[in-house]
Order: sequence, then C-alpha cells, then structure tokens
Amino acid sequence: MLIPVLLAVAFVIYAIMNVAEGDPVYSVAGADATEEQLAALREEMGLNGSLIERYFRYIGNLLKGDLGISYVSKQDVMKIYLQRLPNTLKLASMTMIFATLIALPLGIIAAVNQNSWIDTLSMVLALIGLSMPNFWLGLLLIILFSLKLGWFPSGGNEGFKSIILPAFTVGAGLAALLTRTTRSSMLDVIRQDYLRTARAKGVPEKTIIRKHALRNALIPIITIFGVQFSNVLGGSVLAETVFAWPGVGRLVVDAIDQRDIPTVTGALVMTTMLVTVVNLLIDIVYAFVDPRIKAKYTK
Amino acid sequence: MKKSVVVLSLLMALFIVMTAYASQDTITIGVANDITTLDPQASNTDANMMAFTLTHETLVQIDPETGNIIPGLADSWEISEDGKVFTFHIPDGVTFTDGTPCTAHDVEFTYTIAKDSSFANAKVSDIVDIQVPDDNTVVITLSRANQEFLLLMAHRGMSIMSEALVTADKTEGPWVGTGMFSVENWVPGDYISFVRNENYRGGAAPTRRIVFKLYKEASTRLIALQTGEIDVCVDPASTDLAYIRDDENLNLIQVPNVVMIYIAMQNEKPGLDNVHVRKAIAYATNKEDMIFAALNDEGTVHNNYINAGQFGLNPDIHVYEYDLEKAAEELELSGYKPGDLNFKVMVDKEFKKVAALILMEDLEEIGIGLELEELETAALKGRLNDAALDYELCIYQWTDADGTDFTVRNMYGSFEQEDGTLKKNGSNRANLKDPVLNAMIDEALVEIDTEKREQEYFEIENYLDEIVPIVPLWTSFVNIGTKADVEGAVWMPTAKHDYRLIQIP
Amino acid sequence: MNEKEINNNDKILDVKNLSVRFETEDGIVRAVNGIDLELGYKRTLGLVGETGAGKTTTALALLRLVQIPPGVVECDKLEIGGRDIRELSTEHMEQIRGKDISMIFQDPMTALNPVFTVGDQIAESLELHEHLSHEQALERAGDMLEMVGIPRARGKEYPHQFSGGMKQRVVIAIALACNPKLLIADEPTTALDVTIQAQVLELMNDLKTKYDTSMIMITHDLGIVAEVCDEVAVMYAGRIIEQGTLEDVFKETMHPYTEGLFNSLPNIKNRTARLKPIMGLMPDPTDLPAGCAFAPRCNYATEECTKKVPELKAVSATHKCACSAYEREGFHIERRAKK
Amino acid sequence: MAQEKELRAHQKYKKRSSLGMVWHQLKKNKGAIIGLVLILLVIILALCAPLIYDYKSDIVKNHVRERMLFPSREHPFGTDDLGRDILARVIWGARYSLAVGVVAVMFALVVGVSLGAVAGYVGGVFEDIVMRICDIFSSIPSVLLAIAVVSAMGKSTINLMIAVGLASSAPFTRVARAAVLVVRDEEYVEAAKAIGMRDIQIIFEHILPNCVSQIIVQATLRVGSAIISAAQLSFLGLGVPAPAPEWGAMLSSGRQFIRDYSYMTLFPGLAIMLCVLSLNLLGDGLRDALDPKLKR
Repeated sequence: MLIPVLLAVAFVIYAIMNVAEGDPVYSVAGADATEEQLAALREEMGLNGSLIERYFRYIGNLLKGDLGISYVSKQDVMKIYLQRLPNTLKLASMTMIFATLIALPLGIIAAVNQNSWIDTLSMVLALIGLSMPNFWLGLLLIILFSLKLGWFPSGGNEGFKSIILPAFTVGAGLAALLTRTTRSSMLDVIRQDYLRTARAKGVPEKTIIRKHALRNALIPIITIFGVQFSNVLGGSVLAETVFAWPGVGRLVVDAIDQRDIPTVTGALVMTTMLVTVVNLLIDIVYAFVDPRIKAKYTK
Repeated sequence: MKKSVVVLSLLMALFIVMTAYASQDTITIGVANDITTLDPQASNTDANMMAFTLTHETLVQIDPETGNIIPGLADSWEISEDGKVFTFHIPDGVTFTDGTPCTAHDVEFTYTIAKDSSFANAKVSDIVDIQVPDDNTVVITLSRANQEFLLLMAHRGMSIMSEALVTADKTEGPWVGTGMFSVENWVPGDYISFVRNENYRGGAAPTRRIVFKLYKEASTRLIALQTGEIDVCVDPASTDLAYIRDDENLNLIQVPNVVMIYIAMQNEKPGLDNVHVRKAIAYATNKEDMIFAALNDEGTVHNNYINAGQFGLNPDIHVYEYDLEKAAEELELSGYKPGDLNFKVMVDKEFKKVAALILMEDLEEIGIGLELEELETAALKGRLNDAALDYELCIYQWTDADGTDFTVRNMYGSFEQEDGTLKKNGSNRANLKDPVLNAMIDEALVEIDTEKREQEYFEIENYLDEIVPIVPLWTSFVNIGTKADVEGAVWMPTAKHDYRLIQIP
Repeated sequence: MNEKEINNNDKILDVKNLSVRFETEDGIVRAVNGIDLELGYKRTLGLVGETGAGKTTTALALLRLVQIPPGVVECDKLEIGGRDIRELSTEHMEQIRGKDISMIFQDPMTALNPVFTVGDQIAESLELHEHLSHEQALERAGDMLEMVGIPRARGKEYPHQFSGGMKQRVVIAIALACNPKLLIADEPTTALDVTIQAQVLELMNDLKTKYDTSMIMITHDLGIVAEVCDEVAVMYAGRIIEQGTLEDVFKETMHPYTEGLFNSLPNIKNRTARLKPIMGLMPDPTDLPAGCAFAPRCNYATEECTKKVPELKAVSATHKCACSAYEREGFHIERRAKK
Repeated sequence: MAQEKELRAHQKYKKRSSLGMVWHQLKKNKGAIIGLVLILLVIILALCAPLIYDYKSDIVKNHVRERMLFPSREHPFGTDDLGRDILARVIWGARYSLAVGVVAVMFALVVGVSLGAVAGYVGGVFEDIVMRICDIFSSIPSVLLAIAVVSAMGKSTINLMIAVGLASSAPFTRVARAAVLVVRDEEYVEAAKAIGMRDIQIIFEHILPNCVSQIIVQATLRVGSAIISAAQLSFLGLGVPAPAPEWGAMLSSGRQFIRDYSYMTLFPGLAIMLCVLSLNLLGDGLRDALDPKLKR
C-alpha cells in the first residue's frame, strides 16, 4: 500500500513542479551560455524527453533510492535530504515532546476541573495558540527571549538551547490543539461507566485519572499526533526560516527559491514517505494502548 | 615585481608565525547567501567567489589597495609586444590541497574546460591557443590584444583546478585547488567549513578553521553576531547598523560598494523601443527616495553606466534629474499618450521591491502603468537569461568589476552571428544591439594610450546616456559587522571578501 | 472518627432524609427527595421503580459518588455498618468503597475499563484494600473468576473478549472481591439476555448467602424482587412511596403506583388478560408537581392529592405507604378489592 | 482512519436542528458571541474600508519621507517603510485576508465535497482512488504543498487562493464521504432511487443536506486556518503581490525592521490573530450548537 501511494505522491509533486513556467535550464546556466552548452546542460539535468518519459525515468531511479542530482549544488539529492533530516526530526520530536508536556497536564487539569477558572484559562490559551500565526510567534519570541532577555539564541542549531525557541514556535499550535483534544477526550472518558466502577472499587481519584482515565483518553490523542505530524513538519518550514534552522523545510523553501526542482521533488516525496511511515508507527502505538486494536492485528 | 612578492610573502610568513598559535581556532562568518557550488566554473555569485578565494588560486590576482595585477599562482609573466601572447611561469612545489603537484598542464586543462562553461566562457573567448612547453610554463595566445586579459584571469571563475581530480570526479574534483584552505564539510543551506592547508607554500593561514554559516535573515544574522555566535556578520540590515556602531565590542566596516543597481529595460519591447519612453522613465526615477526608503539612506546615487571606481568613469556625465514634468514631456515626444503604456517590472529582493514601488507611483503620475512581478532569484535569472527575452523592466545589478571593457561589453555589447545579425552578450539585459557602440567598445579595448582610452570610455558613457538603455540607480556600501578584535580580512568593494588571513589574536 | 459507634447497631445501613438535586443551567433536577432507608445485616432490599425514579442516584449517594457539583446531597443521617460516612475524608471514603460497600452497575458493556485485563481490574481492589502484592492479588482475582464461573486463565484477557453475561460476572467478581458488607446491585441483569439473567441472579443469590452480604437490589423488574429480596421499597419521582417486607408490598399492596406496576406485568395465570400499563409519564424532575407526584397519572387521584405531598405513613410495623387517598374513609385500591 | 470513525460517530449523533435552535444554542455561548461580534466587525470594516480610505491615495501611495514613524495620534499604528499608514493598510488588509480565506475555503469546499459525496455514493474503485488521493494530500504538509503549487503556477492572488484551497480540501472530502456513507442505504434514498431520481440529484437534494451542519463548522474553522496559510505563504514571499496590503505580506516586509520597529509586525500579526481567533470561537460555538452531543 505504501508503494503506490508514494508513486502517486511522486507523480503529483513531479507534475506540479514541472508545469512551472520557463525552462529551468536558464536559471542554472550562466548568462553567456551558448546553445550547445544549454543542450548539454539539459541532458545533464535530465530535461530531455516528454514529461511522462521523464516521470518514468524519475520513478525508476526513485525505486532505486536515487532522487537525482540537485540543479544547484550538483549534489545527490538523497544525500542533501539525509543531511537535513536529522535536524528536522530533532525539531519535530522536540516540538512534540514540548507540546505533550504542556498539553497533557493542562488538558487533564482543565477536564478534571471542568468550568473552573483554570479550565477557562487553558481553553482561552489554547484558542489563542490555535489562532496565532506561528512565524509571528517566532518573531515575538526572538524579540523577547533572544533580544531583550538574551536567554536563548535567535537561530542556528548549536546545542540544546537553540532548539527551544523553534520548538516552542512550532509546538504552540500543536500544544493548543492537544490541550483541547486532551480535555475533550478526558471529559468523554470521565463520564464513562468504567470510571464509576473504579471509583466504586475505592480507587483513589488520582489513580483514576492517571491510570484509568488517561490511558483511555490517550487513544484520540494519539490520533491527533498522527494527523498533526504532517502539520508539525509544515510548521517547521516557517520556524526553520525564522530561526535559520537547517532542516528539510528550509531546504525546500531554498530549493524553490533556486528553482532546484529535483531537490524540491525529492524532499517532498521523502517527507510524504516519512509522514506515511510515522502514521504506520502510530497505528502500532495504538495497539499498545488499545487492546481492541491489538486484537484486530493479531487475528 | 619579484621584489614585492618576496617582501609580501616574508611579511605574510612573519605575520603567520607570530600569530598562528595564539589565535582563535575557528572563525565563523555569518553569510547572507548560500554557497551553491564549489566548482569555480559553475557559478558567478559573490558567495561562491569567497569560497574559491579560500580554496583556489588564480594565475594572477588584483592588489586590493592599488588595483594592480600581482602574482598569484604564477610568480611572473611576460606579454608579447603585440599584446597577444602571454607567458606565465609557475614555480616549483605548488601543490593542491590534497598534496598532488600543480603544473602548467593543470592551467591548460582549466582554461580549456572553461570554454565549455556557460559562466567562464566569456572570459576565455579570446584565447585561441594554449601551449605547455614544460611543467612550469604556460603560453596563451589571444585572437586580439586585450588590455584587460590579466584582470579577467584574476577572476575567481578562472581558479586553477586539478586535471587529475576533475577528470576522476566531475562533481567534487573541482572543489580542490591550490589555496590556503580546503573544504572540510559542506551542508548546503546550513554551513560550509574550511580547514587550512598546513603545507601551503609560504606558510599556513593564521586561523585553522573558517566556517561560513548561513543566516538568511539579516536581523537574525546580526543578533547572532551580538550574542557571539558568529565573529563576522556580512551585510547587516541597513536599519540595524546603529546596533553595530553603538556596541564597543563590535566593529562596523563600511566599504563603498562598486555594485551597481539599475533598471534594466528590454529595449526591443514595444514602448521601450522608443528612446523617449526610456528617457521618460529615467526622468521619473526618484533615486533619492529609493535610496532613502530601500536602503535607509545608506547609499549613493549612481548616474554612470559603468561601476563606481572603474577605469573610464565619466565624472561629468549628464544626469537625468528626477523631474516629472520633463518625464511627461518626453512621453509626449514619444507619441504615446498617458495610459497607453503598461509595463511589468521584475524584482527579487525586498529592497528592490521597495524601489519598484516608488517607481510605480511616479510612472503612474505621468501615465505609465507599472505592475510588480516578484520572482525568486533563480526564476528571475531564468527569465532574464531565457532566449525568449520575455520581460520589460527589471531591477537588477551588475556586480563584476573585472575591467571596464568587461563591463561595457557584457552589459551593452552584442556580437555578430553567422547569419550576420547581432546577438546580445549574456549580461546585456537591455538587449541593446548597436553596431556603433560595439565598434566604440572594440576600439577602446585595444587602445594602448591610457589617457586616450579613458576618453574613449567617457564617450561610450555619453553615447549610452543619449540612448538610455538602462537607468542606473545607486551604489551602496558593503557593510560588515565584526567582533572588535577581528583582523586580517580584506574587505572588498565588490563584496567578494578575502578571508584567507582573518584571525582573532 | 466514631469508632465506638461501629457495630453497636444492628443495621448495616441507616439513612435519614436523603435528598439529591442537580443544579444545572437548565434548572434544578430534584432526583431524590428526602428518603429514609434501613437495612439489616444479611438482608436484601429491593429498590423498585421506573427509569428516572432516582434509584441509581440514591445508590450513588450511598457511596458518596454523586458528582458535586452539579450535585447537591443533603442528608440527616448516613450510616453504613453503624459508621456515619457523611463527614469522612475523601481518602477515608475511598477505603470504605469496594471494601465495606460496593456496587454493581447497570450496563456490564461499559462498566469495565477496555484497556486493562479483567484480572487486573479485579485485582485492583484487592491490592487497594487488602494490601496484597500484584501477584497475590492476581491469584485471588483468579479465584474470584472461578467463583463466578469463569476459567481463571481468562483473567489475562481484555473486556472486549467477553460476552455480556461474562462481563457481568466479572463485574460481580470485582464487587465481591473484598467481601463487602453491603452490595448495591443496580439493575444487574437488565442488559442481559433472559437466560443469562437467571444464571446471574442465581449466582448473586448464592454468593450473597455464602459471604453473608447485605444487598440492595435496584430494579424495575418485580419478578427479580420476588426472587431475591426480603424487603421492598418502591420509588417514584425521588420519593419512597411504599415500603415494607416482600410480603407486605406484594401481598398487601397499598399504593396505587405499586398496583400500577403489578398491573403492567403479564399475568401468567390469565394469559388473556390485557396488560394495563400506567398511562402517562413520570413528571419532569426539574418541575415536580406541588402535590403527590403520581397524582397526574393516578386513577384514584382527587383534588386533595394535587395540593400536598403525602407523607410516608406506617400502616403496620413493617409496612409504610405514602398516599393521601387513605385519609378518605374506606379507600382501597382495586387489586385489594379483587381478593 | 480513526478520524473517519470519529466522523461517523458524529453523524450518528447528529441532530437536524432548525436555524432557531442553533441560534438559541449559540446565544448561550459567550465565546461564540464574542467571535461572532468580532468577525462581523472585521467584515464590516472590510466592506467599509473603501469608504474610510481611498486605495490609491491612502493605501498604496508612498510617503517616503514619513517612513517608519512610530504610532502617534496621526498614525495610530505608525507608518511602514514606504511611509504608508499601517492602520489604513490593516483595515484594507481585512479585504484581502478574508477574501483569500473565504475563496480558498469555498474552492476546497466545492472540490472536496463534490468529490467526497460522489465517492461515497458511487463507491468501488472510484471511492478508493479518491480516498487514496485524500491520504496523499494529507500526508504532504499543507504548507509545503501550497508552496509547491504557488511556485509552480506563479505568484498571484488567484493562485494563492487555489493553492491554499487545494491544500485544505481533503477534510471536506472526508466529511462529505462519511456523511454519504451513513445515509446512502437509508430508505428515503432507496425511495428516491425507486422513483427514478438521477444520482446527482439524490446526492445534492437528499444526501448532502444531511451533512450541511458539519460542512458549515468545518468551513468556519477552515477559513481561519486558510487565512493563516495564506499569511504563511505571503511571509515566505509567495503571496498576494505588492503593493496590496495583505496582512501576511505586511508582516513579511515588516519583519526586517522587527528590532526597532516591532509595531510594523505587531499590528498585522494581531489582526490575523484576532480574525482567526474570532472564526475559531464562532466555529467552536457553531459546532457545539449544531452538535449538542459534543457540548461540554
């Protein structure tokens, strides 16, 4: 199932990137290029043949793990991508950890104290988080924490400190969404009969929330993680630009700027694959949390 | 000539010995533009040029102080009396950074493949023959006497590469030169690091490792300098310069920039083929406001058609002062009515956009419509280079300063094709095809008498000013912020800085 | 806190004037309106009434499990095993729940936590109240499973792997794991097939006898009451309207509502007799009528009935009834007349 | 997959509510009312902008010598790098941001709903293909997808709308399909078939009205995220062309001055946030009102 989806993704992206107006050869060649040089360059860039022909050649190479050569740096796109991937994964996982650390407790507290001031406050915060353009938040964070207070660096990826602001920038929206999901999911679970059963057993309230309720509430929360992973990657595009974080997102933005079609296509295809794989992993995590799903898999 | 080399290298050696072991190990330079390639013949961006300065050498180089040609890889050379034959002598013991020797054969190889490079071919187009009588000598014959051939050979695009390495690996072979540094690690879009060549003839560089780190955002880049993440911040935002001036730990370096920003007009587009329309646009261009808004007033109006500081720059050139009435008059002369003409202007960077918005408003006043087309840098370059020449106006720049001939020839010149028609030279964004001008350029190139030659360039500029193929806008400053104790770097008016001797003692 | 009060009382349960209301944005829901309950050791009380009569809320109030807010619980006396639990701390209350008093909930389908094995869920109360290690507790949980007729190996399985009846057995095992003195069973068989109902009831009866447990059986099914209970309390709109021994209520039925309940049962002896369901609906608990809540549906109701709430009056030593109609000379309900 | 389950669950509990009921429910929700009032205010401002400010002389005209003036009585939000009044531009910007958001979502809605409805109705291979495409579109981060589309088609307001719309059509497809699946085999649909109604008619007259409420909620919430997406693209320089006063573009040109002239980024940013916030509040309120089961 993974392969056909990827092929289709590759096609969609390949088609989009190749309808761009203008012959890409001109943006790569020097100003004094002769016809022969242009022809040679076209050949080298794999621009000869019809779109369909080129697509099948591309797919053929893709299946061998070859994403082509960057128009600009003449480097292997796979190599470039793999150079950037760890940074993006670092940022994405920090973002998720960050969002979880904020959102889970907040959402749970809000749900347990439904309609209290803390509930209202966290819901208002979550709404604001959802409504704030993340790049703007990033800029505000730089002004406050980097310029005024000097606590964190404003960019680059040296050390743990430099990941905090970008992770928060991307994570704010996710945290907001997670807080809301956690809260509503907890509220759902809190009403379930089995919690009453647990209470009637004399299980202390804390244990009920931590053990009985949370584990059930986690199921929809995990779904959100899966759905949001691709958004986290999307959000990191902006944060990577604002914070000069050398990840995949900025790679794509820069490559688009440079009309580097193989890099754009390759990075998007690989990113889609990554999202698909992560969603698969999330399905597996599901099985750990929810025995009903596990049963389905083992059968 | 030889004496000065000895003195210079002695001084350099002394300098190095004194400081090599006491200085900061790594110097990080925050750059605005990404290195896109490490192949000297595959690009002409400033960012790449700075890398080639570290990794490669050219046969000769330009003394930044005097503008004279000084030895590079070749320690001496002779020019034949007719000015067509150049003989370069390459000393013994020159090695590439991987340790293999560099001989005259590598020079021949480099110049030969340059003919196939769409970036370097214009510089070697006059070469008709290259001979290598022995490993230390290369003899180059030109089709015509070229007063600026040595200047062209000093261009970083003519960096000498290793025949063996390039033949073995077309991609990474060109990365290796005979320079003071070699590439250590390159993560495109993030950073590139260079380590010094410990065996460089005449001694190793004072700093072991130089890193170019990319910060696309000017404000982020400056913040990085202020927080100490980087040692040098290239091209801080013009609005932020006060931060550097006011910080005693930092040093602001301002070098008048030779880069010319201009409005390119495709002279063959309907409307723009009318000289009065072009003059109307020139009169409607408010350069002062543009500099004020786009550069925070950190720039100088430029009215000449060649770069500031170049030989033959006409100090008395006629100026199209900003005057909307005159602009309207010119438009009337052209026969077009207000409202008849609508153009598109292409820009890529934010400051050019600001300039275009100001132009837009003034043109609207006199009845010429202007629409802004924002493109990515590469897309814009693609549109300009595309054989279709499908553009009208564009705010663009001319960065090369490799001689006046190179500038006028590339920016305004054309050449005769086999069928007898003229074709514009690569960087002739105005698409100007003027045989009279071509003849003037050719004449000036071969003129040996300096004074006469200067006069000829004055006339070329006056001629251009009559036909207004482009509207020159401004030159600005090359701004660099450094930590106060950074020294040794050579800051270039071309913005292609030389970091070989940079250090923090 | 009242250590000496413990066990100097022969009642497992003693409740006086229990009221529960829910204050919601749509108005105040008066779910339970001042009821008294008493239950002796080893006895079984049937709490009977239609859906919405306040039976479950009453049960939850006994365990102090009514959610506050929106719930408001008021009560003059609430003693379990002679101990007043009204003012006990939360922790203390948690120790009592599951150990002294436990509850079986209506719907076994939702009463079990889907993400834990049934063994774990039974073991949990043992770990809590008997301070057993997890292994020991699991061992005991296995015993409990066997007792309710489930092979102990199935303790490792998850609730979704069990059928409804089996789940209810698990729920019973959970409730009985720590030998509670009082077991509240809230319609334990409603959600089950008729054949399974019988099995489950039998099981409960057996276990109750075996462990000397007192029980409150909440149901709307008079058949079950007849089978299991010693005493009966009939609830209507948050009030007990008739209370007595099984004999009292079944044989000497007093209240028109109780009569209505009997009439709506199919008559096995006379299959041709038509069912006579009680017409109308229970009153809206947010807007209870001023007088007898049953009056609008009552065939015997007079003007008088709508004016004041009838008191629960003793008819005999064990039998009580709340109906103003008996203030009229010679009043009797039809059911009694037939005899 | 789990999302689908959730949607079907929605479907089951969905209650057809009359407009009055919805309003009644909505009225009780303080947040929703605040959101409604705010968004109405933004819409009114957007509509009235030409009455307050003239596009030519107030919005795009440069006053270079008055550039970067801090907020004052004369310019309550200050002026930008070309001396244009930021307050005027923020107010005019509402027109662009709202237009881009609404049109993009309309585009997504039309494409998504019709595809989803037909897919659910027809089933089989077609359904598989459509849903697969949906999966693909949700696997590519929407920002990246939109960037790719805009950069391929060129920068223009229309292309921006299409790109953002395309990137947000998958959820509509899912909603519509799930809605159709639930009612596809219901009797009244069978009945409609039996009396010979055309499939397309059945879809639009009998099936789609059942999921209108979900689509409205989705659309309201999506307009907010579309506005943010458009602003993101503008921020990356791929949005509405200058000199149009789009909020994202204003942020983008203001960001280089963020250190000393942060008001230049503050106000457009605030405008985006308030606009999206009010849409979210309203969307949440609508969802609660239309779907009482979800009410907390």
